[in-house]
Amino acid sequence: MADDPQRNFRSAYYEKVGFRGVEEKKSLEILLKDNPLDVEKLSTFSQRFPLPSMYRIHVWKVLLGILPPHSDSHALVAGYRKEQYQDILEALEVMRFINTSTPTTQVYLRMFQLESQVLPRCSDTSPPDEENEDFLSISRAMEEIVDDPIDCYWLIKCFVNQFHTKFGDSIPHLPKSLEHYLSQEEPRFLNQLKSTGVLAKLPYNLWFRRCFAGCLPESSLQRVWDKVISGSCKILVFVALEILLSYKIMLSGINRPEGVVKFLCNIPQENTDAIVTKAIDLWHKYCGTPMHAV
Amino acid sequence: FLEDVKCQAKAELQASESRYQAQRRITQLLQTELLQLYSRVEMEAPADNRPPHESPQGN
Amino acid sequence: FLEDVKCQAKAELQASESRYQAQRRITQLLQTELLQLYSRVEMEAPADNRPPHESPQGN
Repeated sequence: MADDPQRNFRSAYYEKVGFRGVEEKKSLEILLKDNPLDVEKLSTFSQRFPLPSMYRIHVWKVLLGILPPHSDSHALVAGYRKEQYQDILEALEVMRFINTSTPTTQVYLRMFQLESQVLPRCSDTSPPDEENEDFLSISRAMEEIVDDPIDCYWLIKCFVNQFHTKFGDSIPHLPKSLEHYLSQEEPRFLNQLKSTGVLAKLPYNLWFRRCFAGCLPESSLQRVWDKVISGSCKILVFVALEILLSYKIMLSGINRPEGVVKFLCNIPQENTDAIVTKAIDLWHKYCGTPMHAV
Repeated sequence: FLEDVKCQAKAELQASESRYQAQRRITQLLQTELLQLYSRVEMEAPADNRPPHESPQGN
Repeated sequence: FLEDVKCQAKAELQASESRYQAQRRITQLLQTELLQLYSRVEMEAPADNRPPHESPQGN
């Protein structure tokens, strides 16, 4: 009976989401009771384990500095955040940059631009640039994850700002890094991608600037963003790598590089959870699991 | 000494708060003025009553 | 423990300052907007070029 596949499946399942998940949740709850919160430990937790969805937004807010480490300041600071949000929104309405029919993500973009002092002049008719499109993409994804608009705006703003501050210098090197790990995992496939001219045309922008927003469904995306928000941009490389490996056969059958790019920009949304799980395993394998704390 | 630090922190926060309130009053005045000006512009030019930001090329 | 209190105060002050800075950006933007609109009003109505604040009853 020990080899009963169903039983093995069941224990593997509990291992994955059941008992282990309960233990993880408990240890996170202990961390969240600390006052002040230990941001370092929360980062480590988030690097190692998936965040339980009931705590995700709260942990993200702490990791991104939207809420301070001291829990007894949370109410005060949340009040400030709310007022800041409302002040900006009101001003943009009065100045007619936005109105009641403006899509929410466009509103967030204008708010962000106002705060960064890059709100385009009203006479400026230039089409939105690539950076704005990246912002809008991330906003659309965040909107699916976060219900409260105030939280949503602050999370988008701080996510985007932190990503650029922390990883701005690393982003240009991520394609090279992807090539490196692909050569470790599937050197023949890498050569094929090189010789067909596909490698140079991979959707790096979608992967490494939008952090897979608009590529992965939110349920998978948030598990990737857990890692990005807690301090790793390397995870993006491994998600890209797993996407390539998962669709290796399919991609080998497409002749034109444009066809490959088109496929990768619209990957099937069914097994993305498995892709992310494998990507995280591979990331831990190459970059190590943060062991200290927790 | 701890009390001292706490007092100072409280004073700094209050100063920041009052600076914010002052700035907010200015904003509200300016917003009222802007709204008035918009309605005046639109009254004077009823044919040309596009909101200024929605058709910027019209300027 | 003293460091702890200082950290907490600093975080609160930063959040308050961020709210104040946003308000400042708003003020600047409103001022620019008003200036533009005034100059537009004066261009469009050259006959009626009284400074708007000196004869508000003229509206």
